[in-house]
Amino acid sequence: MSFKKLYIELTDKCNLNCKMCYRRSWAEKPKDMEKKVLYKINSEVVNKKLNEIVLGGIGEPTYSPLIYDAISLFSSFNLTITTNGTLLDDKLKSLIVDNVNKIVVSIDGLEDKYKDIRGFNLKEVLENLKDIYLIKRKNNKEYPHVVIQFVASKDNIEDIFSVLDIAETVSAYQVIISNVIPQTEDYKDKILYTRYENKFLKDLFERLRIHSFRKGINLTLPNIELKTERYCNFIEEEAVVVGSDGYVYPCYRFSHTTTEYVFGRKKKVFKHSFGNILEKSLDDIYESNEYKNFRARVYNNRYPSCLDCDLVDGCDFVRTPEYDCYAIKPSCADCLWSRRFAICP
Amino acid sequence: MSFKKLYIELTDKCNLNCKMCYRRSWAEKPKDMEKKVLYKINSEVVNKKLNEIVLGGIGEPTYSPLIYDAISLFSSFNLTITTNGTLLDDKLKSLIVDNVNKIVVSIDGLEDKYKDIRGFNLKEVLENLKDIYLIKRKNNKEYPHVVIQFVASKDNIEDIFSVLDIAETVSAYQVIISNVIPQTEDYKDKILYTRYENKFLKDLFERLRIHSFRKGINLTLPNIELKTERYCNFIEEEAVVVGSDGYVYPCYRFSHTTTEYVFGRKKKVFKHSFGNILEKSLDDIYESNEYKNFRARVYNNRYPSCLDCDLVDGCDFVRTPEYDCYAIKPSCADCLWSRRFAICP
Amino acid sequence: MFGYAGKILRVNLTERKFKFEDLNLELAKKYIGGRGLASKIFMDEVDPNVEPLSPENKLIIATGPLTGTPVPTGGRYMVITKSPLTGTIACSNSGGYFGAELKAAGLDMIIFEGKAESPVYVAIEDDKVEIRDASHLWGKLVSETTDELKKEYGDKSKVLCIGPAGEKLSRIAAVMNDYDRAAGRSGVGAVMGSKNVKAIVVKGSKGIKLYDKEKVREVARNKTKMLRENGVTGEGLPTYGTAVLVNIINEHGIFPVANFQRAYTEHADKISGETMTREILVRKNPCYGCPIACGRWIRLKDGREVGGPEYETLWAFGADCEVYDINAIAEANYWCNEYGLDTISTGPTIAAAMELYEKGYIKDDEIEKDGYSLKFGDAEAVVGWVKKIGAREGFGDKMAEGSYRLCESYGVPELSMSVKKQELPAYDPRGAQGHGLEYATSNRGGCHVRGYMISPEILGIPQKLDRFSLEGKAEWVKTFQDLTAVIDSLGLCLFTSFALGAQDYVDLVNAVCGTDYTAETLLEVGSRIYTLERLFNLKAGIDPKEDKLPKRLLEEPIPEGPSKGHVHKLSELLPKYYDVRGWDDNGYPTKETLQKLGI
Amino acid sequence: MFGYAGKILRVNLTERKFKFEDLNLELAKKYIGGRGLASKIFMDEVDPNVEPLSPENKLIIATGPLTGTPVPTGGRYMVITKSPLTGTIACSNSGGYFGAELKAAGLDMIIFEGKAESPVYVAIEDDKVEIRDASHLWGKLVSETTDELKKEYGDKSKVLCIGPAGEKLSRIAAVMNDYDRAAGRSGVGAVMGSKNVKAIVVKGSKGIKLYDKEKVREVARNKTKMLRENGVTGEGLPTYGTAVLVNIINEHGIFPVANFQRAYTEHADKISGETMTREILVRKNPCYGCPIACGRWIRLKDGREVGGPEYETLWAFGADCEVYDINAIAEANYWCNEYGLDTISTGPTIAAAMELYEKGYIKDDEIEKDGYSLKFGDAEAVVGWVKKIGAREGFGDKMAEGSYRLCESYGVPELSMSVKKQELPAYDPRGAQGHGLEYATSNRGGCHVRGYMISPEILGIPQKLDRFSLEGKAEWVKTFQDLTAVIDSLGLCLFTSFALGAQDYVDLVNAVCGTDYTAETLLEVGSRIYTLERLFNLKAGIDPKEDKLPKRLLEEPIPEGPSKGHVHKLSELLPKYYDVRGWDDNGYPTKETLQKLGI
Repeated sequence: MSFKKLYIELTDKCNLNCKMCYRRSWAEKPKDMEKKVLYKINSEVVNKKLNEIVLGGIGEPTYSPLIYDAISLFSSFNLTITTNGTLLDDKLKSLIVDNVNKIVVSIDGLEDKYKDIRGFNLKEVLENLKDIYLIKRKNNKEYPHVVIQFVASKDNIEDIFSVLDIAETVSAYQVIISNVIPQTEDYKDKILYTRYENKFLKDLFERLRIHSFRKGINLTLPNIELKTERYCNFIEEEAVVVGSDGYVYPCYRFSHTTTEYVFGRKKKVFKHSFGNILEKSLDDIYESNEYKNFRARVYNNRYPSCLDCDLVDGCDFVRTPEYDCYAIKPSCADCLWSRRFAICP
Repeated sequence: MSFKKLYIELTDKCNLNCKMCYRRSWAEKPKDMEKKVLYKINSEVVNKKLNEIVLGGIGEPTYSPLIYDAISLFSSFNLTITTNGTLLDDKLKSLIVDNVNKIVVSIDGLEDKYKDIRGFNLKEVLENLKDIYLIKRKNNKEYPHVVIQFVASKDNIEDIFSVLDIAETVSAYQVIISNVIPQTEDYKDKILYTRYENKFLKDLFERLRIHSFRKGINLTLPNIELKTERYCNFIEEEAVVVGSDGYVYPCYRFSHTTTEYVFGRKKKVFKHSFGNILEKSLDDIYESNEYKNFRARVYNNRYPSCLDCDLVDGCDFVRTPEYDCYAIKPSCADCLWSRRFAICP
Repeated sequence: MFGYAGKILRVNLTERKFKFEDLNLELAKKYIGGRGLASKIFMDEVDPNVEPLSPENKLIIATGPLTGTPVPTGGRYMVITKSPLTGTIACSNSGGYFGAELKAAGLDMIIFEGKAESPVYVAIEDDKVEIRDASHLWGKLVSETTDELKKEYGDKSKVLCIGPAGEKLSRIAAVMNDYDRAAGRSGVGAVMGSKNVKAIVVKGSKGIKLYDKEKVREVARNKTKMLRENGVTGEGLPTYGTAVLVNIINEHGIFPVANFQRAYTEHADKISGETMTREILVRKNPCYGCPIACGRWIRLKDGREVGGPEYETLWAFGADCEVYDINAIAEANYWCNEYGLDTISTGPTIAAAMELYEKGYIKDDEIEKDGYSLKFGDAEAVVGWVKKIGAREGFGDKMAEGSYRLCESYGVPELSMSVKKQELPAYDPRGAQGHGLEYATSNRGGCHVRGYMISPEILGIPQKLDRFSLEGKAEWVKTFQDLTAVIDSLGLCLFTSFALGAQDYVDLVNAVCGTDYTAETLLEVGSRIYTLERLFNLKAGIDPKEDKLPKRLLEEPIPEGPSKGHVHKLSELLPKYYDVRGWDDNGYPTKETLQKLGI
Repeated sequence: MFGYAGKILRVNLTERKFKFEDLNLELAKKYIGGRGLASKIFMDEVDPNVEPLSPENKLIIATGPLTGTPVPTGGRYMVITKSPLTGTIACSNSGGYFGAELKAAGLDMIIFEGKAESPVYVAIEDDKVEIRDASHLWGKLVSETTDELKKEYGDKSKVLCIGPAGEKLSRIAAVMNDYDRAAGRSGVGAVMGSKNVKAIVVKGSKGIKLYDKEKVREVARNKTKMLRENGVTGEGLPTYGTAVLVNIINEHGIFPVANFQRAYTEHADKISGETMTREILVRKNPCYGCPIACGRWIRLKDGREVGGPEYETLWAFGADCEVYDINAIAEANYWCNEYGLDTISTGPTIAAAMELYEKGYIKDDEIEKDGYSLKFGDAEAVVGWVKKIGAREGFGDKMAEGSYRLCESYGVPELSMSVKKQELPAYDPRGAQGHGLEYATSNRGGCHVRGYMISPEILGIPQKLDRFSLEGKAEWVKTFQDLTAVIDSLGLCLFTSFALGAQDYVDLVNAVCGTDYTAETLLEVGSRIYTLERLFNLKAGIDPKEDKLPKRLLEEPIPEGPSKGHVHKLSELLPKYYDVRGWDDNGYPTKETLQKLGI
């Protein structure tokens, strides 16, 4: 038993500074992954059968000097890149078509909204994606599949239908709608998901779903109301995250110290690592008792649920995931991903 | 490791035929427990340290010819009786005061409503409880504590404050409010709990809570909205139920084949036993792999949640607890007790 | 023995005897069960040249190893026989609760041989089997028959039966179960009728052994999650049923109108899933072990609550007959269920008759006595003709033979929109090239559910293909056909494939049965099954030249709408398909292929 | 070493030196920690006859083994010293975040000895300890001091300090932490002031080792569930804070009005939890690791958001002074926090002064200069006097000595509603006999939180007792006092006891510390602690005759309201209590008792 999916954060720097980015609430200085970390990872997985390797994290992988090394190193794996799609030069595009299975690109609105949110012109990104399509055609390749990710908030929800149309123009394989997890005070009330009944999104998503059928677009929608069943995709998929600092994290949420607004409630989230890859092997870290117990707890749902606890508006435990009222650290009791409000590619 | 709490159903007959009784939807003929079953139980637990023995079940224990034997047999345990309180003659009252730690009596409304629901005069029950109080005083005994259980529905909710007053008059130790789990078509819409926000009960219960503080009455309230955290008291308390048929059940819900209306949705619930006490020892049954796996699954929350599943209005799996969509049998995915809508004493 | 019951019931109707036989597990591993295994047994036992409605034909009711297990959608059974409509091997598939109950009674299959002297029904209660007189049931509608048997055997019992159409050997008669579920296509109901078997009633109390219960739970949870989160199985189908397709298919301009004369209508929404949900839906109506519940339960105009129409049915009696009246369609559907008729053949046969009438082949005097017109758009007439067909009354008697034989009798077989004499379903292949290839090559004749290419070509599942392009389509069709053969044989619902892939079925079957399939070996089984069926057809004299489409679809461009101007380019696709299948240029499996597949 | 940090910091202020000492685990087992262990150490090290405000007195800041652990409400610390108000041993208890941070810095306790030459503060960052000059902080309010230190040590640092009241040796001065949390009673702030210690700032990064993590999680989950489902901890306190009691206590006619002259008021709701929630509540304000969050954060009339008043405070400045103005009370509370005053002593001292004034003992000219009246009901004056007391200005200087010394100075000590010179809290014992016994026997003088008999006598927790009856009350008081000593010593919040019983604390401490307590042995520790404290007091010259109540409560029946006509029957309860405690008729622990308890 070992992990089956590996997320590698080549850098946690980014060339953009999007409005709702997790990076907005960071205290730490962003850093690039050291080359030796990348090569240590490679030496550990080179003989493994992994389901997927994702070059992603909270930074922009194509902004890392290691992007070329990384794609080459992991080309024999089912390789995914999550990117903002703004930095794809011709060399990189060719490399991607040759070696990558999936490229996940964030598009959060039409021209104006996109520019407003990301401070970059959507047209350039779409040009890049069309180029990739053309290279694929030229080389008669099925891969990489292009996946469009849209992070929905009150800010951009009106563009959501159009993004499906955009996805069609770049022959996207799939569109993933996720919800925003606010990281800043001014985003905290822009969420669209609700604790109770959500007629607005239910109706909107029903129409969007029909729209997707018409377009023949594979659409993945997030949860819109709080549900009982919790499901951590990182743990279910047996994934680990290696941060740009070389530390091993159980998920994106615990990979950086940030601030979250959980239904408007401010929460300081501390990063939580189970070891550093330069000090121990990935397998040893993954199989450490601490990490195993953590996974078992989450997998078994043995943790409280802050989101619908009657005491959440006062409770001290919810202020951080350091400990929850079941004495669990780090705590997933307030996690919006496990509720499928937010979806990680 | 063995069980810590034992429910014994001396009979599943009852002298009453209450409007919202589980027995209303039974197909089976009620039966008394055989004497040899009771004595087999006793022989198995006589040297055990149990936290509690409850003479209860869905029938009326004082309607069983074995009631005297049972109280005497288990008098050294922390013994609870759940009863409608209508059949307490002088001999029984003395026996109860001498040997029982807790007597849980259902009172679902004031005179009129009580009569309407139970077909019996409340006054007589209260007289019985006052007698018990007097015998306790006379003998200078703290026990049995008298617990009043009120099963709330649209039918009787207006009497809920008064029931606290009644509890005071009989010096009740505690009042437990539970919610009705409808068993018949005409009760199916009389539930007060909701999937989404429940302003009505929230407000009512807040006032009721203050009322209980004023009365100094220990009040236990059920959940009123659907919450994430599920918690089976039978499993948490390591309890087993021995039915009047000698079979061992994990809980009351699975101890008889009945019909439930889950938020108005009709559901056939089949009883599910893990063995018969005349064939195997209670310990062997409790420690059987089937039963252990069942407990672990429920304890670990590894079962679906039908109540807030988007597909519940069509799904075939929810029609019975025979199997759910995780291939679990019997399924607790639709259980209203684990949501704490209903509370068992 | 995990998943499988391990037992086959063989009923010799002629001698009114039955016996139990052990399931050959080795063969089961090779052909899975259900469609695959039953086809293999059928082929081993029956001369492909048998006359379909003769006592020498056999009829197999088969479950798959996952039928009756708690695996999602594990409620399906199949009817395998030689089709009186197409002359090919037939495998019609149905949901509901009958299949799971049959398995619970400890049976993987029932093989009917010979012919009963007089109408009988078979009653099965676990190991107890009785062949009983059915003369009191003969002539009864499906609901009457079912009610009667349930009254006798209790509410838990499940009933499979034929209606009057099957009794009267209509070549488009279905085998019905649980009132409104149909093993609909290829006239399998007529075969059952020809054997004088009116019904099977079954009640089972045996459990099914699972190889690794914990693994089954894990896998079920995982697959259920995929079904729930998938747009089609988790939202589209549950919300609107299969009728969700009406507007979508129409908007792509491949919604056949007036017997495929056109492929787009402005009136589609009147008979859409949205409209059905709004106007007549009472509740959903799931099959055994299904969380999706695409089945509908609707209210007829007269207030009766009955099973509702599928997408294909809405089209067949709707656009194909130019009837845009949801109530009329619901009623036509209801009568098909009562008489035991295949809606996908019945509607288009009426539509073909309407075109025959429009073009003057059918004259007024031929239908005068029946009191119904054959004008496109006549809602009342469509309902009326269904009853006439079911009862083989008047002109309905002629239509009961299906559109091909009808059109042929007027000398214009090309007006039958069928392949291998079986009516095409609700997608105009001129706007979905892969789907057209699948129509042409389907082993049971014109059919959409042997390899549903609408999924990638329209819905983008698992990925969007250019529907007008020919590129890669042969490969896709083969894969879809093979995977479908697997899913059918497992006893699962084809709709799961909107969310699940080959590996998911591997996970399911291995957990339940303790087998060691891989995605590759499982798909190879699919290919084996498909090729075996092909072999049967070839031996039955079905010329590979029958791998064709109606001339209209090859030669007349779609006249209007979003797919305007397109024809189907079968001739360009077929050679590639044969090649991909490992068949020779003439469409015959090569020796190497047969050897490789171990047939 | 589980739960405990294992280390004590001893600070010799006179020499401005410190050293670390190992925790004596054996002693810890016997006295748990916190209140118990610190009292034992205090008693071993300090002459009971020490002058409380002299350098020879010591001041211990102590955590319990559960302080700083993830166990619910594990955020408490205690201040142990000899009280300048009562002359008894004092143990004042506080929540907030300081205690947990101290533990995180690796300390179970700080023992202050001697007296600094000039004002100092102590800065602790894990193993780094500095005794630093505090002259820039001296004279500053609590929030100013805290802000200043947080500016220097970072937002994560936690600050404990005294306000001007402590500096000026007010006998009702509190030790404050986290701005608005108070180790309030018995004048412990004055002892800190007498040592010239202005503040402690602490920042810790060490973890606490848990004996059995999985068990701790299990137990925490279980206890949290009990807290959440309990009416008081899961609903009453979270919704309204401790102020939930205002209406309830008043409706029982034991809500003291005008310095206990009456015990019921029609105006209670104006200062109730319901009203506070509606009018001034901003949000809840929890302590470390607490899901209950009874603490309030409110808005003052001028818009500032600050910590809100507790039930006791609402009563002390409210009904006891006949001020039914929630804004004024909130402001008085605020200034108590800023000056570092105990609200439960400050309000009643003002109330006593008001009665002295009403009865003519205090003349107008004594207070003229101060500009505030001493009329019952003068809201503005109450706020004004708080500031005067805090600053020891004018007549406030006299009041800063507490109500007993104030009344005594006018020759009427009986007008001080106090026991052992400490002001009684907000429950008239004439209508709660057990609670009155607890007032009389509390080891730190008049106090409700050494054995909160209101819980059974009014709230019915764990069961309803007849509040006017004497039956069984001595036993109940002993049990409550012993259990409270345990809870305090563990470092948990007393409020947990509304939901938890002895066995629950056993579960918690054993899981965290790996100890093997049983309910019996743990309660025996409680009894040991209680008796040890008693011994100290006896040695300090506190005569058992001081186990008494103000004459008014024993002799004057409650004049009106639901408890009308009752007096407190202490003389009937006390002998039984001594007996239950194993003390002789004169209130001295017998040799056997001491031996049995191992003291």
